Amino acid sequence: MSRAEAGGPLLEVEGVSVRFGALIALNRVSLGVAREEVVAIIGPNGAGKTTLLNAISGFYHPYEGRIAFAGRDRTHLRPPDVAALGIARTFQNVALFRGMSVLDNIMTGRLLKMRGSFLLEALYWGPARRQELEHRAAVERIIDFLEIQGIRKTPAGRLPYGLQKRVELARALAAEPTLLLLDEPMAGMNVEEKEDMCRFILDVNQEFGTTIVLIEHDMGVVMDISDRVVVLDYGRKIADAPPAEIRSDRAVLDAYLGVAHES
Amino acid sequence: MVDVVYAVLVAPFKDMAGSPAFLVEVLIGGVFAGLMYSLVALGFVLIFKASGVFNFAQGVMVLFAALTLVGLLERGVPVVLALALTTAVMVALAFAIERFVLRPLVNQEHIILFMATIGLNFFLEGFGEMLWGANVKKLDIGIPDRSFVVRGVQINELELTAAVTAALLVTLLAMFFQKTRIGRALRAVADDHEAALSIGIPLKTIWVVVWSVAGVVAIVAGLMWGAKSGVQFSLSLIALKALPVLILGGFESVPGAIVGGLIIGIGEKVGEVYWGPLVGGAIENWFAYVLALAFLLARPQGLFGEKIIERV
Amino acid sequence: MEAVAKGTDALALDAERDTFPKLVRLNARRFGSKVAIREKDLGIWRAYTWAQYFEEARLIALGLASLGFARGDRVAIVGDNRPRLYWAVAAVQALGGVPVPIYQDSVEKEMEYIVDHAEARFAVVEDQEQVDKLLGVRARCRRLQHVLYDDPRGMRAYREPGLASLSELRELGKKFEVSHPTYFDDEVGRGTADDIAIICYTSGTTGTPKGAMLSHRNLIATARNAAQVEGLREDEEVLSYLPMAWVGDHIFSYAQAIVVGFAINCPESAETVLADLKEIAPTYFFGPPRIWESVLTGVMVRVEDAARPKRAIVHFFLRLAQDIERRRLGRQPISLRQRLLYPLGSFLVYGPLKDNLGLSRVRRAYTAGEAIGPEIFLFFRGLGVNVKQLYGMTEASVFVTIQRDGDVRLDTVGTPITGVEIRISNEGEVLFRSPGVFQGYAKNPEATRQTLEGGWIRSGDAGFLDADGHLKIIDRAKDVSRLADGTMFAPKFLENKLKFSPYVREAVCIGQGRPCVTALLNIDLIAVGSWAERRNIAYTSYADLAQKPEVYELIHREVERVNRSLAEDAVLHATQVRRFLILHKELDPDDEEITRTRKVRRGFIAQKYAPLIEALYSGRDHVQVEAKVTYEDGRTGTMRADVKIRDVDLVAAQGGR
Amino acid sequence: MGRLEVIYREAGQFKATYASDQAIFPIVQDRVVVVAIAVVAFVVPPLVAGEYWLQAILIPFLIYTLAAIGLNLLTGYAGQLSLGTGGFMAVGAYSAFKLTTAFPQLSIVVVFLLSGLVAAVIGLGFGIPSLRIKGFYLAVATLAAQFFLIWLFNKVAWFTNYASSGTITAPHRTLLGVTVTGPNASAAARYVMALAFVAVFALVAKNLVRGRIGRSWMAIRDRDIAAEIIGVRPLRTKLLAFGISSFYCGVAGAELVFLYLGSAETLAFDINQSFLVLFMVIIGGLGSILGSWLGAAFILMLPILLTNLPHAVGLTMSVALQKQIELMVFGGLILFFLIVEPHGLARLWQIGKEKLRLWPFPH
Repeated sequence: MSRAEAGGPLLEVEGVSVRFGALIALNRVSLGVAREEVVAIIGPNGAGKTTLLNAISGFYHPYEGRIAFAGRDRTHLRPPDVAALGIARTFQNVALFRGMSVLDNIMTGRLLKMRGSFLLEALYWGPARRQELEHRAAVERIIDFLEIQGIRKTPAGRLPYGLQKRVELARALAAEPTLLLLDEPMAGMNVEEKEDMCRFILDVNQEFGTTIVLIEHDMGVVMDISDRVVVLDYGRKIADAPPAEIRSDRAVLDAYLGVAHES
Repeated sequence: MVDVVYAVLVAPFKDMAGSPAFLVEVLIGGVFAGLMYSLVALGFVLIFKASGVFNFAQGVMVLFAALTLVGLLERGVPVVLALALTTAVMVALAFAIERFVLRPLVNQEHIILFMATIGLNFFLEGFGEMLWGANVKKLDIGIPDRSFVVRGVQINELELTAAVTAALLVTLLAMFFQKTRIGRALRAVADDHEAALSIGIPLKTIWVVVWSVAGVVAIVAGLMWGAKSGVQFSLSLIALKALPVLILGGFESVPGAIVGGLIIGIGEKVGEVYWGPLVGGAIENWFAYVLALAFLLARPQGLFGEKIIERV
Repeated sequence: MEAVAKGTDALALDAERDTFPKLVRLNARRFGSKVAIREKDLGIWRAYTWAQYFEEARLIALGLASLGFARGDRVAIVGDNRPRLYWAVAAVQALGGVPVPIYQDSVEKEMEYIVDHAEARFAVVEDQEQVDKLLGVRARCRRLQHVLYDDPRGMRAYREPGLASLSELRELGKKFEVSHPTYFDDEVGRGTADDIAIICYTSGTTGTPKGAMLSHRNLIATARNAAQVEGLREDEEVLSYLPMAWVGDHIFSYAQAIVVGFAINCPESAETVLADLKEIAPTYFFGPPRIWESVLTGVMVRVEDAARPKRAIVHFFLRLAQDIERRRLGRQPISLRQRLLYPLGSFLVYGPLKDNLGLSRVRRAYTAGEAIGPEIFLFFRGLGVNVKQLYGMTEASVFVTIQRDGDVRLDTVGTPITGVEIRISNEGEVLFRSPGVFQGYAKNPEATRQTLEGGWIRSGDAGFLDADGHLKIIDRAKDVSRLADGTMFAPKFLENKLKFSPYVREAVCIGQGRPCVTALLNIDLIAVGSWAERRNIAYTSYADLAQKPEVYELIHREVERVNRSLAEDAVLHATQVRRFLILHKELDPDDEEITRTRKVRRGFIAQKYAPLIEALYSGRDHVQVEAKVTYEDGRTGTMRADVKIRDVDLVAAQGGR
Repeated sequence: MGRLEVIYREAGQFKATYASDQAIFPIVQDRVVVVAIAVVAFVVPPLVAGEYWLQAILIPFLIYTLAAIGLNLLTGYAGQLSLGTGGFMAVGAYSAFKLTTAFPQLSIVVVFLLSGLVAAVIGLGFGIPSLRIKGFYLAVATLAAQFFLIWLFNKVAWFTNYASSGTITAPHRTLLGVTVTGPNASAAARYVMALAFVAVFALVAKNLVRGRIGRSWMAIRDRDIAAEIIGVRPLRTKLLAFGISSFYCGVAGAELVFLYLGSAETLAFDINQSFLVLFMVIIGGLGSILGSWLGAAFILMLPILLTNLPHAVGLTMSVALQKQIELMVFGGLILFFLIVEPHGLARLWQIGKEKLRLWPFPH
């Protein structure tokens, strides 16, 4: 606690390795993320980007190394505990609750902020009812923030892809996270949707002071919105620098940008 | 307290040691029963592997096959012809199921397909009984239900025949999956529908084939069980007996179905004989389940399932 | 209805009720706990009473005063319809200042012109988007000092001097009040009926915007006269969805709301207007023809997706309703069969349809600004929505004529309201004078002189009064012209006929000094797009869809239909459309092809599309065009398109009518 | 007389508070109809309906609706397929029998609620495997509960108070001076009691599913991985579903014996009972409280219709044949239903309602 308050990095990943059987998906990757920073992780497919996010959010447990959040070791927490620390995330292939309305999806994001009192909830009475309404108000502020007023009662599964991504961001924001992990938030979007999403991400960062780690393929986006770019290749970190330097980094050009240009 | 511990943990083993021949008899009985379970479980696995459908109607298919066979035999049709005709009926049934149940429900959630097979279960039960009548029938396929003794161990001829047939069928199926093109396609389809298509066999065909094969397995199972305990409604309940086998062996594993069947068969017989009396008997209805469940808690992917890494 | 005094009596105003701030104060006293304004905010309708309305306006005013606001200061108001912006209008007026609402979708350059021309010292705006524009404007217009905003989102890091939120301003106001307890009432008391209440910049189809100055007297008298004529009540509900910068919204959502004391409702966002309309179900509704048209198009598109029997039922009853309404308006008898079928239609179609559109509670609705297609008009009236035509101008504080209940006609715009006199000039131009006649254009005596002659306003419209005293408008006076052979040619009339087709979004007719009439058309992307989808016609973009042969066929039939109906017209049968083309791009206010209120800029189009127009008269069946396009990233490029041209058969005139 | 306003007229029904926006029936017309139905349901059948209607149709309908709501919470909302409903109902029934015979002075309402609690505890126990196993594996595991529990009640005579017949019989009990259980209880009294229970617990279920708990269930159902990362704890959430679901089934089981059958043996709770309730849930609509009502009505009415229809058209057939035809039609209808509308009657209802609301628009 005190270390974090003293200004240490919010998230520290130290020499983390993740293995699936014989496959080494992450190989001693280290990464520090400061408070209110926007860090982009780039790298070719299979470089271990999503694996890194999964390790941070507790889906995979590293085989070696250490993950610390706000100065404390969090290497072996399970996802719900990670969420309780104030880490939220979105998924590469939108993982919305398809059968629920947009409103309910975002409300679910506030789960950790809600207190349970089974009997009162069963009666929808008193504090339980008040709590529902208060959180509805909080969710409405997020709906307003992300400009999705027109779809709040629509079942999430019926939305076009771009909007689903936005709703997923809304659900992550509903938890009022300190650290937001975004796995390809702009994948499959058109130019206009991408611009909107960029604006939202920057707004989130500025408005709420949320620290953001994102994986993104669109180099234009990465250069525009991130403070720092981390490049992974075959499970190793090969670069970690501000966008301007990344642009001219030879190793990165070889490993990644060259590939990207071909495709 | 001590009595209970003794009764549960010591006495049964003392009994086993006291009469090894009886133990062997029990074990053989367990193996026979297990092979029969395997046979039914195999029907489930085949269908689940190829179409992702948990076919609850497998038990009724056994009953239906047996009813058809008995019905034909009763009308004086020779055994071989009756078997051929029954096979034809089961293949026709496979076609009908593909056309009227599976095809309209393609891409539905698994639970919906599962429900559909329960519907099918009811339909076939009513249909079979309407065609062939509901009363208990004796199925006589010419193998005497008598025992001979080998080194003090009693062996029932009928059970032995059934076990051998089951073993034979299991081997044949394994060969079918390993050696034939369509067999390989069936295995492929379980993993990846696209891949199966690239082999050049339409999904429709695969489904018909697999349901036909399951139908044939059902005939054999019906034949064996029917010969042993008569052809009646309760035949359809043997499906429920096969379910723990599936839990144990995994829904998608042919070897799992076989080994699982043996474990359940033996475990059940041994449990019934040595521990059953402690709780008043008749534990065969649930013992297998508890056995499978306990096993599953330790190893959720089943006997032969691979550990699934959840990709997120 | 209470008898209404004629002529100059209507100009007399009680000194306690002669400005809007005074009226708001009165409303706060008269019905303090009655809802004055609702806003859909964060998912629910938040209501503010007249007492809150007054209190909020008062605090904003005091806050402005603490920033050194002086009488006569101009304040730019920019944003969507938001309660705080309406309150700011009242606050500015309370201090003797003049609000200058500006279209919120204006680009910075347009905004700069108005801020500069109006000499605004303050700006009250909605959000970051507008703040950014205003800060840009301020860099060049040094007179603009303070920019105040409603929604602080995204501006946490803004450290510009003179930038503050309305909440902060409100706090300043509270502080200011402690030291100046009577300041507000004193300032309100100093206001008089002839102070300028607002300057509305008209976008103008040509040239630069002109700022029409309207006094409190203009607006109050006109709002009151119209309300009395129409019998407006305190319990009206209005949806305030049209731009605040447009005088129409100002009169309906501000002036009349205050004068009558009814409630207005601000939609959640531009995208949710239709849903909000349904939720609120206003009793009093206003829409320019394009709104009615787009609602109708929406209805037709959705009905087209219905199953065949349902579609047949809907079409049958809609035809029935339109036929009945046409007969009713034409004072023709209605058959017994129709009388019997109408209640059934009402149950099956009209009632549910109105309910779905949110028009079921409408007691009166207006359309104005341009002529409305008769079919659109009949459609809504047929449903039982009391939509009426209104003739008005910014310079007249809107109301000139209204069609009275029970005296609605298809081809006129009604009779003058109380206090309005109408005269037709020798050239056929409509002139009028009324208590609402404006105080002139700000800093533009030349334009004022051209428009205002001896108290009479030159409307610029060609028209006449019929035997019953109804005003009938033909076209813009300057637009009515002649073909080469001298035939009278009224382009807008033709364009409106073309635009009635759900598939035609915009039309520009050409013919002045030409041998025949031709047309440049825009298809309606939604309607034609869904038409194409139903026919499995794949398309990639507007430009692609527009040039599909099938689409040309579709539009061809629509043009033929227009020609057939023109053939019935005694005067205009010779101006049928001879050739047409579908433009490769949509006419866009950003490209200055149409105004923000979607009026066609003829001169500009004639110039920009000269090669296309020449091709129309050259007999070629297609033409290559190159257009400059600006990409999202600011780069420009050239887009090449091959635009097809179609001939249309003329229909022989039917002498009958 | 105004115009017929029976169809939805929603324009102008705007919401000024979140409470009104989140109401169970946000549309005025719905509220009016539901309240009217509730009032009519309490008043009319006891006065008007004959013994046959109450005993053969309405009472089982209400009891099975309660069970179906219970299973729907688990399967429809939390996504955990269970085939052990009959077993949990048996727990409720036997608990109620034991409790009321041991403490005769205990109010029968309390007895029912306590029986539900006992079933809930047992349900929690059988829910533990749900952490490790999913889908059909879990379904099969719940079968273990079914078989084990029935076996237990059969084997252990203590549960039946050592009755030689092995049956449990509802004793005479009164509520507010009215006899509600036992041989002398009138059908009307039992009907009102069953209705009161199901009405209250349907409301409770609705409250649960529209709030925090329901959202966690649906989150686990729709995307368990995404649910975990927003803080849903899978075991706790699933166990809660098992517990609450079993509570409902337990109360329904107690009612089945006390308010409907009068006396029963374990046969009344066999595997077919589990399937019956599952069918109600699926045909009615997974994830819909309304669907549970519709499903129970449909599944219960079907055999009655199938029995009476041949009579109505003057056909006579043997009981066996009738039984077989019933099975076929039953199975066939389920297949037909799944193919035509796999999301059940509730979805059909919803579509119909949407159609009415949007009429004349198709969407």
